[in-house]
Amino acid sequence: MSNLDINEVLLALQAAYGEAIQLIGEGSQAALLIAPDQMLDVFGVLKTNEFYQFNMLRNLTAVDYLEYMEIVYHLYSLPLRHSITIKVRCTMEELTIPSVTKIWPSANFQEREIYDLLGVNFTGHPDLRRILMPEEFTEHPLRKTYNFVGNTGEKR
Amino acid sequence: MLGKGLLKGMRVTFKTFFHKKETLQYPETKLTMPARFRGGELDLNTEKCIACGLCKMACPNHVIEITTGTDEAKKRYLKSYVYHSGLCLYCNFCVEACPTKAISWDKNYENARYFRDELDVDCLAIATQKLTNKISVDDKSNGEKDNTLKGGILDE
Amino acid sequence: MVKTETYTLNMGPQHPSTHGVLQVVLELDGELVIQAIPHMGYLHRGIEKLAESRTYTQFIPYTDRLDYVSSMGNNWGYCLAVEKLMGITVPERAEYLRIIMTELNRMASHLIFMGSLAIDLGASTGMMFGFRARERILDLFDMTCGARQTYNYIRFGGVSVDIPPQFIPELKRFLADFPAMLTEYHELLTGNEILYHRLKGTGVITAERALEIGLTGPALRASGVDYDIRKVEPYGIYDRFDFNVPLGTVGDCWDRYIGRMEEMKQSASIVAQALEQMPEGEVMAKIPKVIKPPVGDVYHSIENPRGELGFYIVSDGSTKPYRIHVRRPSFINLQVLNETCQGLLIGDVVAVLATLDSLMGEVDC
Amino acid sequence: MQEITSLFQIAKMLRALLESFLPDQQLVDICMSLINIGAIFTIISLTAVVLVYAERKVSAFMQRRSGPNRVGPKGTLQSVADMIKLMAKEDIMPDGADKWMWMLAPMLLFIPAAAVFVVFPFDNKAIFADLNIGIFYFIAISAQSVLPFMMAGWASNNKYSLVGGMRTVAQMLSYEVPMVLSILGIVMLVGSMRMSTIVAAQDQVWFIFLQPIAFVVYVITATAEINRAPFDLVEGESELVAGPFTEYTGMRWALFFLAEYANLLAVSAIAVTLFLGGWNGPWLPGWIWFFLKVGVMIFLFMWFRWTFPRLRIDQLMSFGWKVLLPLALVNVIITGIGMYIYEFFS
Repeated sequence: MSNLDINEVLLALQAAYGEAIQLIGEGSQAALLIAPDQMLDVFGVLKTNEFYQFNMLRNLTAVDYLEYMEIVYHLYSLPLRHSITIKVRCTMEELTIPSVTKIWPSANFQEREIYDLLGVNFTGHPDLRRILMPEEFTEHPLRKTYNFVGNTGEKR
Repeated sequence: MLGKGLLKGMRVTFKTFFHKKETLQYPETKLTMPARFRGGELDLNTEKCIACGLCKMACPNHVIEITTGTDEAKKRYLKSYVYHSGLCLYCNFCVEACPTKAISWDKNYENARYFRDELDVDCLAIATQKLTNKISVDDKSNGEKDNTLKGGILDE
Repeated sequence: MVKTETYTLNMGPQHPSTHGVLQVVLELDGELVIQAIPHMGYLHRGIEKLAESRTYTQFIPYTDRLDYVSSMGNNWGYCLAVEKLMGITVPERAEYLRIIMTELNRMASHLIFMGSLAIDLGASTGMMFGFRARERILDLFDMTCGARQTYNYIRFGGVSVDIPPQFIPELKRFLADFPAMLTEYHELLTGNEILYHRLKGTGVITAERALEIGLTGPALRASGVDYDIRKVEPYGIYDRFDFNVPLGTVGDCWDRYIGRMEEMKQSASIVAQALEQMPEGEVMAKIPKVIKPPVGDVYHSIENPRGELGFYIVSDGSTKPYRIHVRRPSFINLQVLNETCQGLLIGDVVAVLATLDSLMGEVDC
Repeated sequence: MQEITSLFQIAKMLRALLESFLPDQQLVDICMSLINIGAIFTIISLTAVVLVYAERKVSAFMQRRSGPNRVGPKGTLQSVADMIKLMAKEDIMPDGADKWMWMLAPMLLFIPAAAVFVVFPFDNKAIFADLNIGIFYFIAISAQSVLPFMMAGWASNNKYSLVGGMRTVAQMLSYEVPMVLSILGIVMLVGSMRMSTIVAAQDQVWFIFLQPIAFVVYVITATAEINRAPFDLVEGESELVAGPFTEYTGMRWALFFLAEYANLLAVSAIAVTLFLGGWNGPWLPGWIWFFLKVGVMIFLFMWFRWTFPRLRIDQLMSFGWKVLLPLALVNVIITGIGMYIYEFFS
């Protein structure tokens, strides 16, 4: 986040999308929280707008916070050399958010991984299959509710 | 010219042909491991050990299994010290955690065993055995006893 | 009229040249590849899940097992992320030691790349040569931290132990020998016309596509994109060193190969510079005995030999991380395999796989 | 001295010995044939044993290793130990394999590999059958080994094997052509296809000096014919695991191996006969010269193998047809013109 003030981005985006965009965290942990229904539009702007030009999706992951699932996008702009963190939250009841593979094709495997390990459905993903776990596996191991035997710490 | 690179490559291999060989004739000659080498099994010094259990706490993989007891003088002593070398990551955390430097690596790199349970090493038994051996060797006046003791251990 | 049809060939998970347990399902028309779909997960150990039940410090040895031929980088990336979260500053000498070790590890990793590329293309002598030089580097690591592959050397606030006195003369000897070794490899492999024709023009990835698909590291730079985190977002003390980032032009296997060979040279120069500037002093900062980062999340990425290695850590204020995600370059680089291999021959798939240099320990996390 | 040590003299002595206690001349002939056949098979199986050891040593030395050094003095008995191991191995046949074809393939491969030894002039007059079409016989017989490879590839019911088998056919057939054309220059010079005549013609000057292009083409095509690196696409262990041999175990696999080394010996022997003057050489007996030169050729082939990476199949084909074939043709034309000029002036 070298020469990009996240507050400016926030204001500019809020002007267009209103309350769908919020700021969470502060300092180096500041991130934009975007509502799932608006996210593809905002991502489109972030990628194509000449002041942002976020052409690289560095990292894409998800965190299970028990009440909700948070999908984290770390974007980087190679021409302008700045980065931003975007977060999208979805409820555990409806774990479905749009896929960003159309905007950043590099999300392909990462979304598959999240689908595999955390059970988030990405609509519009070209090939949403399990990637690390076997096909016949039914659970999602990285969820906090999943406990594998031997993970308790006392017993090996 | 086409083929020049091929000839150059052939020159390299031909030069190597007469080069000194780097093979080490393993069982006859053995490498000496550097002083900081981490490997082999844990070498427990029962005289130094205060049975604090820090090594067990530091271990990421629950490799060390210890049970302690308290004697009449309210001093903790080791009841058992089992090291499961099959699970060990050789990360050195236990050795670093030890406040009295009671454990160290025996720097043996020949760790292959025929059976899985042979990988569980009873460090306390080995340490006591070493201690008794040392005492009996020190006690030179009684050579006969020394022999019987050794024989007894061998029978086990 | 003869009716032809395509057939599938299962390359791996037990195959000599998939570098571990990668399975590539090839759809072939004769020898022509129509599709090459990678299937991974055979080495999936759930390291991200394991992290949630280990303390912050205890997770360092597990990062060794991600990209096991450049473990120093993994250690460093993880430690940097936690240090960023906690605001720990590292002593000068430790910074230099970290750079020396990581750059040496980069050389070792690229030597493995060279060797495995050579044997994948059928020149087994090249592999032996690559491993020979790597052995010298591993001896240095062995002397310093007592391990040859899984170092667990870089810790929060510094490095675990200072270098032994015989390290610097040994390293200087290695740096003096290295150019001659590199020349030998260039004579044996780079100058070889067969190797040149095998690699030149095969597996072309354009710069735009490479960026889109998320390639990082030498594979991206071979396409001509100047993205080296050591330069664009210098971490540690990389801004103090003078080095070039070799860029390719076409993005074919040859560029990926030559780029890495050149990178080794640059790494050697960084090590030499660091050796000159390195001050005396502490190697470990004063850090709390129990690592308890504040609540929050952090993402930090470094330039590993295979690309951008990022650690995303979520802390809930306890001694154990709430969630750790590793952005593994090998994993993301593998996305490009299918489209790159289309229209190539079976022999080229091996070359593309080798030059992408994906390591299964990292892919499957 | 030379009289006693030459193979021809030994054979003569043996024949005299047999004649002394065998009544019929025909019986003696049969016995002699059997002895000769036995000798050839001994040579083949011995070379396989020696060459496996040599290959491993050469490869080791080129990689700064010391190679096999445990079994026997300096590891010389290593290949014997390997042989015993291979014989003791279980014979596994893949499910769905074409049983008869699968079993026949290694044996059929061995037949041409052994049959070509009939026409090799090991020494002056020491040739099993000095055919007037000797070199033609060699080419015709050695070309037969395409078929067993294809059989093995097809019958194994394995896609790696199949691709390997297909590659063999393509590779061996297309490299046969420049190989024949490179030999043609020699045949033009000598005016005979009889092996002994060709060797005798090199009494003064070896043909490698008269036909350098042909020698280069021959060596390259011969490497391809015997499927050795840099032309080992058939096995191509990093691509095709082991090509047609993937599913073979134990002795069947050993037969493939044996045939490979017999072929290596065969092409080296032909190279020596055609280009390096065969048994010709001063001081030493002819057969020692012959085997010395063969050894040099074999070392050359091994040197290639442990230095070069493998070609790709399309490069292999285009190299064969677009480079080697024109080169061999040019050589034939140059030889023709040269001979014409030579005759014109003399």
